[in-house]
Amino acid sequence: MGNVTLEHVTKRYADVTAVDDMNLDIADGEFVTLVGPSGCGKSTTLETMAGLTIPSEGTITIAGEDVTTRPPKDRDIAMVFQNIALFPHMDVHDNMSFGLRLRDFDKAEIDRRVERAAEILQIEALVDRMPDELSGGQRQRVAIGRAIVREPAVFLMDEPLANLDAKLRVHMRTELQRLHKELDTTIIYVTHDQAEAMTMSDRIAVMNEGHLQQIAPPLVCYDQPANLFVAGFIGSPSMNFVEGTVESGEIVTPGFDVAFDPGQVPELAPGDDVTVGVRPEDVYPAEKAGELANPTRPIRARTDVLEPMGDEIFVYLVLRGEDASDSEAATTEAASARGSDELLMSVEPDSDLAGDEDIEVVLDRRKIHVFDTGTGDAVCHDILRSEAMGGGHPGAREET
Amino acid sequence: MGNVTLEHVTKRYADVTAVDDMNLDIADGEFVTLVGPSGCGKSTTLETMAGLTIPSEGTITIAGEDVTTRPPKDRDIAMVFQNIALFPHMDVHDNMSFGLRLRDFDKAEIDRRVERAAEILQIEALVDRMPDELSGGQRQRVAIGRAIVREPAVFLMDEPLANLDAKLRVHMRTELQRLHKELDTTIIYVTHDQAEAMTMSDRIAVMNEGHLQQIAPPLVCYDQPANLFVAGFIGSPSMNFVEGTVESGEIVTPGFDVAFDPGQVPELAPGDDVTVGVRPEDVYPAEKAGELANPTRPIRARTDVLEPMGDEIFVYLVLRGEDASDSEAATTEAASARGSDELLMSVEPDSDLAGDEDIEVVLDRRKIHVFDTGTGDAVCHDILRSEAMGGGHPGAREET
Amino acid sequence: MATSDEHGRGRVRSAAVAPANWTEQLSEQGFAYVLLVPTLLLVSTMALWPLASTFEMSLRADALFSAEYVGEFVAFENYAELLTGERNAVLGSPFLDFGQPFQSALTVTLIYVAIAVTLETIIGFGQALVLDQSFRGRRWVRVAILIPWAVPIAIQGLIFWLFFQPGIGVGTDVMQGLGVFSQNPLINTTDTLIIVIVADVWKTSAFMALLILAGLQSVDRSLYDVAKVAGASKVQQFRYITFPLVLPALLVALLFRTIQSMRVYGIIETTGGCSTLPSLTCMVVSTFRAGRYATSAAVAFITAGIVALVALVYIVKFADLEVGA
Amino acid sequence: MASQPVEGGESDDGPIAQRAQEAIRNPGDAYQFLFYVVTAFFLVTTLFPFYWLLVLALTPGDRMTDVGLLPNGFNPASFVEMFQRLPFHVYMFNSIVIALTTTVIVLLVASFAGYAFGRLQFRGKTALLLVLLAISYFPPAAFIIPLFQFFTGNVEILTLPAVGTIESPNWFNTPGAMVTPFSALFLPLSIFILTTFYSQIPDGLEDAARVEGATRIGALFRVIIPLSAPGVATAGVLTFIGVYNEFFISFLMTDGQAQNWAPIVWGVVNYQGQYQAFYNLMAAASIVGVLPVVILVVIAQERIVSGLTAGALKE
Amino acid sequence: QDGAGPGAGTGTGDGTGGDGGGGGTVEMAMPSNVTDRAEDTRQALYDAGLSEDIEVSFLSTSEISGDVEAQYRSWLNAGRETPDVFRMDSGWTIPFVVRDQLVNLSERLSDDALSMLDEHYFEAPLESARAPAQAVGGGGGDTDTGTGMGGGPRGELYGVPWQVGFPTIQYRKDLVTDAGFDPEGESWATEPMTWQRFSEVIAETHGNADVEYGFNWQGTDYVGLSCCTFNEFMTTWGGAYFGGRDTLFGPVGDRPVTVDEEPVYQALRMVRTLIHGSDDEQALDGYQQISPNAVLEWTEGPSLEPFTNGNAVALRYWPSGIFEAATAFEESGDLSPDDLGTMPIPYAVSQDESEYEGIGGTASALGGWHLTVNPNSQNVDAAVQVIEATMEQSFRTFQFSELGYLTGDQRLFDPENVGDVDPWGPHLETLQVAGENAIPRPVTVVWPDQSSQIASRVNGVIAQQQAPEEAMSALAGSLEEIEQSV
Ligand SMILES: Nc1ncnc2c1ncn2[C@@H]1O[C@H](COP(=O)(O)OP(=O)(O)OP(=O)(O)O)[C@@H](O)[C@H]1O
Ligand SMILES: Nc1ncnc2c1ncn2[C@@H]1O[C@H](COP(=O)(O)OP(=O)(O)OP(=O)(O)O)[C@@H](O)[C@H]1O
Ligand SMILES: [Mg+2]
Ligand SMILES: [Mg+2]
Repeated sequence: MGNVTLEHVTKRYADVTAVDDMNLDIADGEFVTLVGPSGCGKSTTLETMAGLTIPSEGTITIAGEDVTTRPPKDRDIAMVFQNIALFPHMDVHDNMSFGLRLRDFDKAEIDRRVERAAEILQIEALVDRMPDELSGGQRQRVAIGRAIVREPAVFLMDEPLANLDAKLRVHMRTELQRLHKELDTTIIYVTHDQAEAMTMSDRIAVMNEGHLQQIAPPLVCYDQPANLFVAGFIGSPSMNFVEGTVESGEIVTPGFDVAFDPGQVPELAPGDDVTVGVRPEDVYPAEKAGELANPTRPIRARTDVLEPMGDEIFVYLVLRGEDASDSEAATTEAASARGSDELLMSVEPDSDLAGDEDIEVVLDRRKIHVFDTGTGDAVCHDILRSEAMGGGHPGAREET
Repeated sequence: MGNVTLEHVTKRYADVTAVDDMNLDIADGEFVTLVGPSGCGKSTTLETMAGLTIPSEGTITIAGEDVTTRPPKDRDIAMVFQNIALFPHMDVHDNMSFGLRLRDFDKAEIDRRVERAAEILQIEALVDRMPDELSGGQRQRVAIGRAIVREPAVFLMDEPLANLDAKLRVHMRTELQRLHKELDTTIIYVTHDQAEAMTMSDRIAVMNEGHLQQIAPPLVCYDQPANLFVAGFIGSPSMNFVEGTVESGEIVTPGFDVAFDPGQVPELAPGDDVTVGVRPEDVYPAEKAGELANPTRPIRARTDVLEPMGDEIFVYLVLRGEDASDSEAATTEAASARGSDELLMSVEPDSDLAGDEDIEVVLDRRKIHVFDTGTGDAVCHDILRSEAMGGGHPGAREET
Repeated sequence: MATSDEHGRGRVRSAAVAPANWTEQLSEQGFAYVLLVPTLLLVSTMALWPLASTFEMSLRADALFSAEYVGEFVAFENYAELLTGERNAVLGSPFLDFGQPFQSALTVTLIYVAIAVTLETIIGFGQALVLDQSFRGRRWVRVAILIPWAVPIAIQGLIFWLFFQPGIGVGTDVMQGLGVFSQNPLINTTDTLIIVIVADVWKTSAFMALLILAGLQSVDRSLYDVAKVAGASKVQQFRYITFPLVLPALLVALLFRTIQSMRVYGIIETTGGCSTLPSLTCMVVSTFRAGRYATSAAVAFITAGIVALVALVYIVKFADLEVGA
Repeated sequence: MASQPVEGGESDDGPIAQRAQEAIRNPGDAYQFLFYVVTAFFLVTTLFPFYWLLVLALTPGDRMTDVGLLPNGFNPASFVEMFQRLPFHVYMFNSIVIALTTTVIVLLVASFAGYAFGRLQFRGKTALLLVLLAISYFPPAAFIIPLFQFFTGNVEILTLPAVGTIESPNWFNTPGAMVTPFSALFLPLSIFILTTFYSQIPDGLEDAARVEGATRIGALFRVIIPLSAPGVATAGVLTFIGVYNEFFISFLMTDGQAQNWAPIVWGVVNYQGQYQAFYNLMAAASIVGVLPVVILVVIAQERIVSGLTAGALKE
Repeated sequence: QDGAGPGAGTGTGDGTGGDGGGGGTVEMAMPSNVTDRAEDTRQALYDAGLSEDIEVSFLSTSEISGDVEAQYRSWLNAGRETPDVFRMDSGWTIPFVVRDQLVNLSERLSDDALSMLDEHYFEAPLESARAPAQAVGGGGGDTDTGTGMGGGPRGELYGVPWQVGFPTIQYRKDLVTDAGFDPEGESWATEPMTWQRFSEVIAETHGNADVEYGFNWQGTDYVGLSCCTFNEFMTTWGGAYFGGRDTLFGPVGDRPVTVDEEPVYQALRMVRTLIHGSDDEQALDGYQQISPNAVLEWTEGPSLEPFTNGNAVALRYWPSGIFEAATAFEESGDLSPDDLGTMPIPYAVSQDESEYEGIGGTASALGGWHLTVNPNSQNVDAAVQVIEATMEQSFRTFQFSELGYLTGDQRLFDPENVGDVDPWGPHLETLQVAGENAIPRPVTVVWPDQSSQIASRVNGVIAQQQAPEEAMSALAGSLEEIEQSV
């Protein structure tokens, strides 16, 4: 019914290729989220699906039928636009019921659906207002309402919650998920909010510069990013990357070395230029090393800025390297050469770390990702292949 | 210079009061973030400061001068609009340089500033494009650029990063902070992103339905919310609330009781109706009780849904009460009576919890907030007054 | 009853919707052509065909003695004689004579167009700016300012003719009191030119105002907020926002106003008369009235050619806009 | 005014305005004052000729000498007499019917064309626009002989071997003979106006309508036309007024009798005698004749309202 | 004038009635003052003997001569069958004749009717309804011999005068008398005076009276100046546009252009003197300044207004002015219709002194309308019968007394025949003189072109913008060019 397939879809504008040879196969009833940096072609991809843009190349299939050049109205889709696009000459009720009225729904049914949507969106009191009398978030909710009253086979939503506050966003998230289940529709969703992408999607499609980078369930993208781009993009704050080279049994980086068992991780051939990635939450103060099953050797670092977030604190670390001779220089240069001798660590809010303090940190070896520096493709997602992944961890902690 | 004061500012529209008796005193060079639910009057507040809306009542002072009715151009402010509003007939360069051209800056200086801003915003390649050839995020960046080239005394920014992806947002966050320091300007910032509010602001102003609820540094808002609204609004996922009554030495709720020392917490008078608030990260599985200095008694609960977020897992708990006789009934009724016998807990991602499992949890007594159910005002933010707050915690943990 | 009614409505609706659905299948280009069918149909039968037929007439001789409109085929003789001045006697006044700019139709027309259109644009813009504001009673002020456009030319002429007609109106006395007019303004070329321009400005500023006002009202108001915050004064807001954004509407207004005034006739005929103030269209009409249909047709085509040249200025500007956008 | 953002609070930067600002405590007042002066100026200049027309109408027909700012005598009876002399209301009715019909046709046809020219890309666009524009280069006299021949049934449209010759219709003295050519001749202006306005409606709104299930034509009628209301109303008013007052072609296409669809200008002209005109009646008739347009403008100007796209888009 | 008995009329009437040429509807194009009284007019026609089988309907036309011409022209070109009977201005009937677009009435009218016209009608109106001798001159060179180009044989009649108009001078008898003149005694009403004397009379009266204007006439740049006002000035000075009466209607291109001759200059100089007085460098001695500057911009309406309001001494105007003035005087209270005097247009050069045949002496420009028949009509016979009915004495009387027209029938200018019809009675004699001395405009197919040239040049001269010789020689050139343009 609502399955959507893109084959070799390409969209070129005068001076950019917004979408480049995109292949996607979205099952009926699936919830797929498109993520990617600003300008990577997410909206354009949705537009081709909606029929608002005819792709320069490629075909689009919805429900098994080739709809590449079919007008939007024959595609049974509803869309929430990134730019909201309310009809300024209609009040909220008319905006929401527009699609239904076009389809000659009877008035009672229209009212029922609009009321229901307004309730979900908490805009019951606003149905008689004109768009220019609404706040930004209220407008966005109306835009969502306009789509959801339609109950189509496919929803296309382009950052539908961008202007909502956290609480409302959480509420909307559950409502959308409920709707998704209830109507059993396909939802293709664009967001820049990691939490949304992670919690709502069956699969996340990561795009960059018009290319699809990876499409996989959220945790796969998080834990086994296909390449440097995905690794860096998914997760906030983003993964730490340190460039290095593989030597026998060791990955050598300017700030630290990580030993590995070449037998277990045959992908790492000595001499390869690799990039080591580790997420901030997988960096621990050395005193916690005991809690980890497989910590690395302690790495000497100096805390720079501390960013308390309420439920966690981000600590910016400057690696002092093995010889740690010129710690001042390192600090001042930190900003410029960031990413190679800087590490971000996230710690619990009750940590007693302070700025400008020399400490030692360890990494969780099971959470170290290695990428080919040249191609950016992932080489491996841990350097401890022998142990089973996942379920073992809590047990491992318990041991300490 | 850039200090902004609002005194009794009220703005009424035909059928709503968007801003109600707002009093704000923002120091020169301060970074204040306005947060609040959609439609609470944030944008309206900024508009009154900008001079785009004349308040129905009250006065606005900038740099010591009453500017209530002064036109925007005489206020030395720059604003990023929530609705972006690029000039459709100007390319990116002209959009960004608009304010400078108005002030007859010389071309070289204009180009310098625009180039610099474009670089910060990562839109160097787009300066010759027209707005309708940009993606949503690119437009938003141009809108930011238009403001930052100006270097005014006061920046007003209305959700400037709403349409940017996480990475870019983090980048922009640092850039804005740098700018703030460099130019030493006052920034008044609206966002719905908790992380932004927490990390960037000197103070956060929480609004609701046009009323200012609390204005305080981020951690104060987080740790000592002035009232139920602030407590529930700040923090994501939001604080758990359980209604109860004070009995002597004990707060009794349907799901659990919390004992306290009436001598230490004189605010809690027996017979008061109170609401107990506790953040998800202050709920721990009973086995971690040992790590806490002052855990409550174990509370019996059943896990419901688990929401893995990558760096943490949200666990929805249904409280089984002290007598736990009808656990099934509790589960089925959970959805309907949520908030009173449900608790959200956040645990580490490597936790081995599963859904539908009976467990016991404890709360950190030092993080239990008590509010007056009637007025919603905070009564106290821990029930363990004897110990010093803040600095003591890590030590406390160390003890265990 | 209700159902059958609904049925009927549904049928009507689907009858209307069916072609709309069909056009959805077309490519953008195809759709554009379909949309243009009614226009082309109307325009080709009611405008292009008549013009072609008139052009054919212009290639023939005048036939003053016959019941036919025109006589034998003479190719471009009419054009040649008109442009060389051989027909000036028939035209009533020379076509182009730089020696007497106020006697020759082309120069008179150009002078008139330049002055009138400039004034109308400025005043029309001013009026539009006033009407763009919201104030109490705006509705009636709008009506008041726009209503001169609703006056038929015959009446417009009558008003000004009577006003300056000695013995009836007091206009001449007033103007002479101000030392502006000669004793007999309605037979004096410059005076008549002024009267005609004033009359025209009075009436057609409203046309400009109406179009410009529509342009002004279509400007997205939030852009003004942005401009204000960016520090734009009223003048700067006008220069950077209002003006560029109403420019397309202004150009349409200017283009059509210029074309219309290049064809000025009625107001001249009803005030000073064509022999006092000859215009291009005066010659078309007077030869037409005299039954010289071929000559008239040729003058009409020459007039159109001249108008086309003038309009070219705007078309080039339009092209600029298109490229810019 | 209260909800109007600071409008009143602003003034130009010129030295005069500055001084005015200081002189008058509330700077808004100076601006307001200037505004009212300008408005009053426009009102006086545009209304004066009408006032004079009214003076003429009120002056008794035989006292038409040296008419100044006050009528020579007071004779409102001319507003009655004008109807006694001629069935002026019938002329008005004719004009209104013809003008309304033409306006509807023009707006409809021009809307389609305006959509095509303003929002679609196709080959030959510029050439077609130029051809349309070129029509207005010609004085009406260039059209009337062929058109008259056409509508008096003197043109053979085509000859079919089986059917015989199809001749053009004889529509002399019927509205069709006016409405049809007017529609064509007033079309270019409306097409240009609507093209301009339609092209300015953001694509996003049309996209939204189409995603909601509207056809392109549906989007045109439900979104683009309503949002272009100022332009459409303007095109409509201009067409209506143009046709309402048209004389060149209607002079030819009717014999001038009210019952034969002669329009209002015919009526006004018919107050003229061989040597002398009933100026007071012509003036009265002009005032009465302008009333329908006043009503139209009052109605249409409601459509010419600002902020039509406000709140629509975030971009 | 003795033959004007009812008998003659009845005879003709019987003749037409007796033809019994079948019924049908005849549509007549008429101005509103007739169509407003359609029922009466119809009845008058039946009373005049029109067969009741013939239904008469009216098409209301404009009163503006040029508009009517344009309409007839397009209708006839398009071959419209209606209206059946046109009312055509004597100023542009001939071009329709020349283009062969009218029914030849010489072939259709009964002999009685034709001879009645010859006998009792003014000559000038009839002239302007006849096919001209030759439309185009043969010697023009580049065109074929003109006779072939349409138009019937010389002298054939294509229209029957329906209404005539001859301007006269209307003046304030009371003021003139007050100034010491004796209009009655000097028979001003029938004996034309010279322009010089006229200017003296008016000047003196004006000086003596409290009125704003002296002599009002119509001198703006419009067809009325060339066809009529100036035509009168010129003719009364013995000048002509194209060399006398017999070349008035052609042949175009083969007749002299005579505007650059002394009588024309003199007429112009006189006019300038009348307006600008002796200060004018072209001023003629002995002539007084009697006309306001305003005449340079006046058409009929504005020139009439001051006179009817009692604010002018004299007015050159069409007969309708008599009616207007008398009525206004009656209503004004201060004045009475008896204060209105009329006289023929003054002259400067008598007929004998003039170089050209039939030129000189008093002259009144011919105005008026003819009835003609549409050749495409389905009812030509009936149409002719209607026209014959209009020629009946009873109908003419109806026209005169009920509709207020003067008709071409001279018998109706005899007070004895018509009785003392208010307000015409006292002025009929003058009108008769004017009618006998009527001068038609030189109507040919090129007259519209020539007319506007003449008007514009003459207006230029009298507005002191050009000298007479200079302007007239330029005019002569243009006129000749136009003559040659066919
Ligand atoms: N022009 C207006 N007319 C009527 N009500 C208005 C108008 N503008 C805003 N409002 C109302 O005022 C309230 C405050 O609006 P405001 O735009 O300040 O909200 P906000 O805090 O910015 O919300 P958001 O986060 O959704 O942008 C809202 O309820 C809104 O509906
Ligand atoms: N009409 C256009 N002409 C030229 N380039 C365009 C046009 N529309 C979009 N682009 C470009 O295509 C690329 C993809 O745009 P798109 O809107 O799909 O990005 P996006 O992924 O939605 O970004 P965002 O998250 O910022 O909304 C961008 O680089 C944009 O600048
Ligand atoms: Mg996008
Ligand atoms: Mg807002």
